[in-house]
Amino acid sequence: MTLAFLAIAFVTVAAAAVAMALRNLIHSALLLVFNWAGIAAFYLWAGAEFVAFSQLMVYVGAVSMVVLFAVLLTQRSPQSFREQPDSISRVIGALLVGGAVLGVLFGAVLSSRLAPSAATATPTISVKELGSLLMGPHAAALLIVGVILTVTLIGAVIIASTDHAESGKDES
Amino acid sequence: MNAAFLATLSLELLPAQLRDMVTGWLPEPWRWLVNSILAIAVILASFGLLFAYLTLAERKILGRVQNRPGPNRTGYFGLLQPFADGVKALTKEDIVPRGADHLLHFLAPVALLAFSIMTFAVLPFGRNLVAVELDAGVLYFFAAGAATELAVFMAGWASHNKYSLLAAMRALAQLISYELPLLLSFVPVIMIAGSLSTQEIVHRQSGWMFGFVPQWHVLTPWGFAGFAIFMTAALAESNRSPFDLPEAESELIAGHLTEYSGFKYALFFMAEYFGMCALCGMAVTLFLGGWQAPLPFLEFIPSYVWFATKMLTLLLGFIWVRCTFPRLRIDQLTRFAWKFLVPLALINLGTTAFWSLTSGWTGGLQIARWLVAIALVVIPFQLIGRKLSAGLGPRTYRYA
Amino acid sequence: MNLSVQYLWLIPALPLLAAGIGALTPRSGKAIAAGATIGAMGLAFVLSCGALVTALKDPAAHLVANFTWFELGHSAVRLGWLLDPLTALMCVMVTFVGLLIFIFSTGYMHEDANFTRFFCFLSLFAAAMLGILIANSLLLLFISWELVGLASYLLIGFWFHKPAAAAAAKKAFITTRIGDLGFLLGMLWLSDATGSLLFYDAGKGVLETSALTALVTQTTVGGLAVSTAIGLLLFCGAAGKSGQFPLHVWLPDAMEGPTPVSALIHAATMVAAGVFLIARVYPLMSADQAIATAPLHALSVVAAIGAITALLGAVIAVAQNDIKRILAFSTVSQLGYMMLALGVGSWVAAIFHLLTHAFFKALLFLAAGSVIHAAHHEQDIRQLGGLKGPLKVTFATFAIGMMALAGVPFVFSGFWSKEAILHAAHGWNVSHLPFYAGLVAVVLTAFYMTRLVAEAFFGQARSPASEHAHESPAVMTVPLVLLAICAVLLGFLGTPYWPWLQHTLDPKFHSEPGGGGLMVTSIVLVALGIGSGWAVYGRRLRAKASAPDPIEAKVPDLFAALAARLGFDELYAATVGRLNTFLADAADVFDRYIWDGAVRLLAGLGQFTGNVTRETDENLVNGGFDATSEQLKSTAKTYSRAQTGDTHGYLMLVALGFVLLVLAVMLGGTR
Amino acid sequence: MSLSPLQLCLLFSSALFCVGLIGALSRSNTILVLLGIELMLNAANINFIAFWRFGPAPAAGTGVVFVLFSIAVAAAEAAVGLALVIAVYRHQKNIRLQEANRLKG
Repeated sequence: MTLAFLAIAFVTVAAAAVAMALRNLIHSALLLVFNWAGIAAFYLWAGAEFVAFSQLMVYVGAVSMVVLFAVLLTQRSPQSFREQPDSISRVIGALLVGGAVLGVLFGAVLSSRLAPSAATATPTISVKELGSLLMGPHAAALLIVGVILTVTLIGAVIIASTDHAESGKDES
Repeated sequence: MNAAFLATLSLELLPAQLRDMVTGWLPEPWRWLVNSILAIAVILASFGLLFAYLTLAERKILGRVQNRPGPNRTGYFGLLQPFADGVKALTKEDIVPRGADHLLHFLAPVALLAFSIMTFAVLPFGRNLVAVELDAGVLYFFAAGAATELAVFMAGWASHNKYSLLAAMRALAQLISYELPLLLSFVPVIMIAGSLSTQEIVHRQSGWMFGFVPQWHVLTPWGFAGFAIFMTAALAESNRSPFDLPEAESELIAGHLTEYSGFKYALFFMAEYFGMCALCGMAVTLFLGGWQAPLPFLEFIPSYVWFATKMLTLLLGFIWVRCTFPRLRIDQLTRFAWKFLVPLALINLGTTAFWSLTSGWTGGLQIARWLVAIALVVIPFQLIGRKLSAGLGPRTYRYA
Repeated sequence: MNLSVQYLWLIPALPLLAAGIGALTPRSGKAIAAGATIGAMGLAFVLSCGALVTALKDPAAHLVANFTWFELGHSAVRLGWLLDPLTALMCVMVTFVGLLIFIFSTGYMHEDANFTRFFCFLSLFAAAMLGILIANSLLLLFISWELVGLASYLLIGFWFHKPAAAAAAKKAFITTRIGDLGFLLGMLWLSDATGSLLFYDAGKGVLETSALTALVTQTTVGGLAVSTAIGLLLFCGAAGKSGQFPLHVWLPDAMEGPTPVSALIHAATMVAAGVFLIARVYPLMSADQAIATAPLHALSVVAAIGAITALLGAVIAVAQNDIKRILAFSTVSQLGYMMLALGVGSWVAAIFHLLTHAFFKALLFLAAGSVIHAAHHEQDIRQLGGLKGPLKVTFATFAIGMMALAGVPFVFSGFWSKEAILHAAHGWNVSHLPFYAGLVAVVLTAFYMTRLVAEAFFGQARSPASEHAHESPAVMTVPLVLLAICAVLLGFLGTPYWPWLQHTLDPKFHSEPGGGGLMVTSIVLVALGIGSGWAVYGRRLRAKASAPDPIEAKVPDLFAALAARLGFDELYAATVGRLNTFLADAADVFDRYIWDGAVRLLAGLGQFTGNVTRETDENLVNGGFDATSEQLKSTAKTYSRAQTGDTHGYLMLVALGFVLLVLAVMLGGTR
Repeated sequence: MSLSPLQLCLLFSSALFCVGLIGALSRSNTILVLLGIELMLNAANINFIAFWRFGPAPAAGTGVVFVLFSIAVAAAEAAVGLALVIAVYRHQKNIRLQEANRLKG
């Protein structure tokens, strides 16, 4: 079990690190998709089957598409996807700060005594139970999330849409 | 092989018994692995064969429709044509453009095929025939299916070709547009069945009304509407005509397939047919009662035969659509999805809610329930359709 | 059928509704507008008959329905409906004549583009007029009165694209407004003096004994009783509306409106409103009769004005050539008669004449309209002639109307009502001058009506228009016939031998027998008038349009003066108009130099102060503020360097802050 | 030193978080910055699942529900963020984050 986890964790973190270091945006995005799939695998390993498939659907199926679309729409020339090299000083600063955060987090995790749970068997939560949880105690939150998604959809469309409707006469 | 085993042998249980026979020879710790490998092998083999002959069938039918014989030189009725094609594809030179992204160019067809095949895992081919019994099977199916468009994008982008890139963009736009009606169209089924497990959904459709009418979802107003939306969206999802915009030969010289040749091209082809089969299988599972027989006295025929029959019928329908409909324009395609299919699917959701709330109605109320449900499906269809097609009269071409 | 007084408001409400419908109908909806208007009027007629039945049950009673309109502190403004035989008879007359005129109009106005607008205005007018009739409050009456004025303005100026019509509408409106100013003052005075404007209010109304006694006992400047003063002010309004001398000038000009308007407003109803008003407030007008020593009786003034108007109208009518203008001056004259009757104390005779006059004058106007319609809008009688042949029905009805107006004895209604007035005037013990004026007017009336008929209908056609004349359609002739029948029969309601009408209106009325000699006198006078008229105009018929009038040939100066209406318009232009201009000029000068100078002075002062303040502000106050804000700005600029706009930097700071926080928690000890 | 599975999961999520943070801090392309933030969100989700899986009350399912909501909100965030990126691109023809500083003091 632990072996599987370590493999998943290693591959995922490595994919993320490489994605963040790559100069080619498309490669970065595709690697991140792979990274998200790895996280889904982690969820599967942890027994959260529904969450894993949701993660796949949302990230691999939807977010990746939007990201790729955004990448394609914001390239000056469609054939060059290579980024300008970033400034070295900022990279060094980022690495320093990131390293500090990593160290602090690792220190915190390792130094705190977490209750050694005896969860030997994987707790499974069936789709049906999840459904009644969502529709029962968390119904309000579900509604709010629905509203947020709707507002987001409309907002995103409005932000990204061109202003031709209002000022079309001036421009054309 | 002893006599007792032979006595228990029946057509229905034959696959499972054969599998047990094979795994019985192996030590216990290996059995699960062999089970899985067996399932994968059987699926690959049978659907590989199906793919081969499906291409042949498509070419034959297309030929017939277009008043020409179709392939008829290799073997009787051209029966060996698929194998000849396979040999040709394998022996052709594999060309990769110089500016291409080699890794992605190679990965694209592989990933596409892999994801297509993955979807077969949760399809219940027969009463006891399902490779992986998942609690969230339907979700898994569509999660895996969503990844296929990503592969198409990879192929289009990696080819380093304008047309291919355009195809990639179109593939993304099309996926984003049609994912929504596709998902919304089967939510009613989940509402009624109360489960995301494919086997459970099929079981929920068992039983007979009046003793002979099957209780399939397609035979209810909401089910029929959902089925129609599902099949339309499935056509788009599998990039089949009339929604084959990413590969549109006449506009994009085959789109993302432009820079592919030889075996990679064959893989793409294979993946398309696999995806088509998977979606048809899902449609059968969700709406057409899965592996159940259509009439009570036909239940003696094995369930997997019924599944295959239904799936093949739907596949033939796809082929039929391909040879009759012209291709859409990209704006027509997205408008059709957003303005027609999505609202209808949402209204269908409401209809299903009504249906599920009124399940206790009997007698005259039962008739009222049917009438209201039909009205809820038909009237919006008519209204939205009218509104969308306003001003789009039949076109006349002067010189055509 | 009865109509309770509570529902009396329905009578004006129906035409008002029809007016609303007419206003909302598009121009093409002629049938809708006409149908609604005529239907509403017909219903109002039926209701009026119901009201009449109710009123006749007890002619002496004044049935009222009062209600509070709004309250101001402790005082409340109250309005109400009043139902008595006067109201009921007037309502029946107005609705019936109105109905016939509406029907006539559908034919007359058929080709007009603004047909629906016309019917909307007509209906509005009818509603306002009926509102006057049913009002039990001087205020409500005044409101309706002004609405009538408005409708009249709209209808006279209906063809506003004709400058003459627009000017006539303006003239009518302004002239009647002068009278209405008196009315308004009288009303305010009355309200101030009695605290109420209701006519009948269970003993507290202004026409009831307690209020009248109070009004008579108080005196004002010159020893006039308050009731006399108020009565005279109210009479100003009545004189304006009824076209009495000296405010009569608008009435002939009002003939610029469409002929049905002339028939409805300027013959039958609106001009009768003044007479009706005086009849309605008759107790108030006649209250000062109780004081024999009073310097002036209100009714005497009414009688004098009436006599002058009757004579004046008749004289001017002799020399007019426009068919409608002759009738207009005849209306002025007849209204003078009515006022005369009111003045000499016989208000029932006035109402009797009002009713008969309404019918035969409406008849005459409509018949004239029919002539005009037939002769392609030719109104000059010199251009007409010979219409007796082609327009048989019109001629017959016009002749009946003419004889009723002239007072041809025994058969025609005009004879009886005029006889009643002359009888009353003869019996007036103050002066006999009005009586003689009436007698002269009788002769003149007969004379000019004979002239009109002879010129218009006899002889030969003198213009292409009258040559091609043809009879009007049935929708126009049928109302004529109905009105003609009424013009004949109505007189028999009030003959001295069976004075039903008089008894109904005034239960205290008792006819004095005798007066046969008077009747003979008036018969002779009528015969004289008709005979002379025929002698002058009938025997030698006019040969061509340009030939001079026989009288003009004999006494050109007099005829010219009469034709110019004795120069009243010019007189007013020279006096009132010039005074007005002078006052306006004076006001202008005053405004421009005195007020403006003061304002400029003030403004200059303000400007100077402002300049001083500005100097202070800019140098003293602003300087300090500027220095402070400069300081602030530079400080802010220094601080704003921290806002680099570099998202990465912010993010980095957040991360560092997080690190510090965790370190602080970890090292800060475990609690 | 033997680590419990929970600690392993937390270390994993911390590593992922820091990778996301370094990416967001160092890259100048706005899309990549957004993706880095997306990674940090995912790391947080991993923590939720980890505490649900190895926590004291796995039956309650709160962690799973929370992750579901979190995924929904993250998807919304991605949609709006990328729409903003496109809008910014339309205005200044590039998407370098350090140049999107019109609101600076």
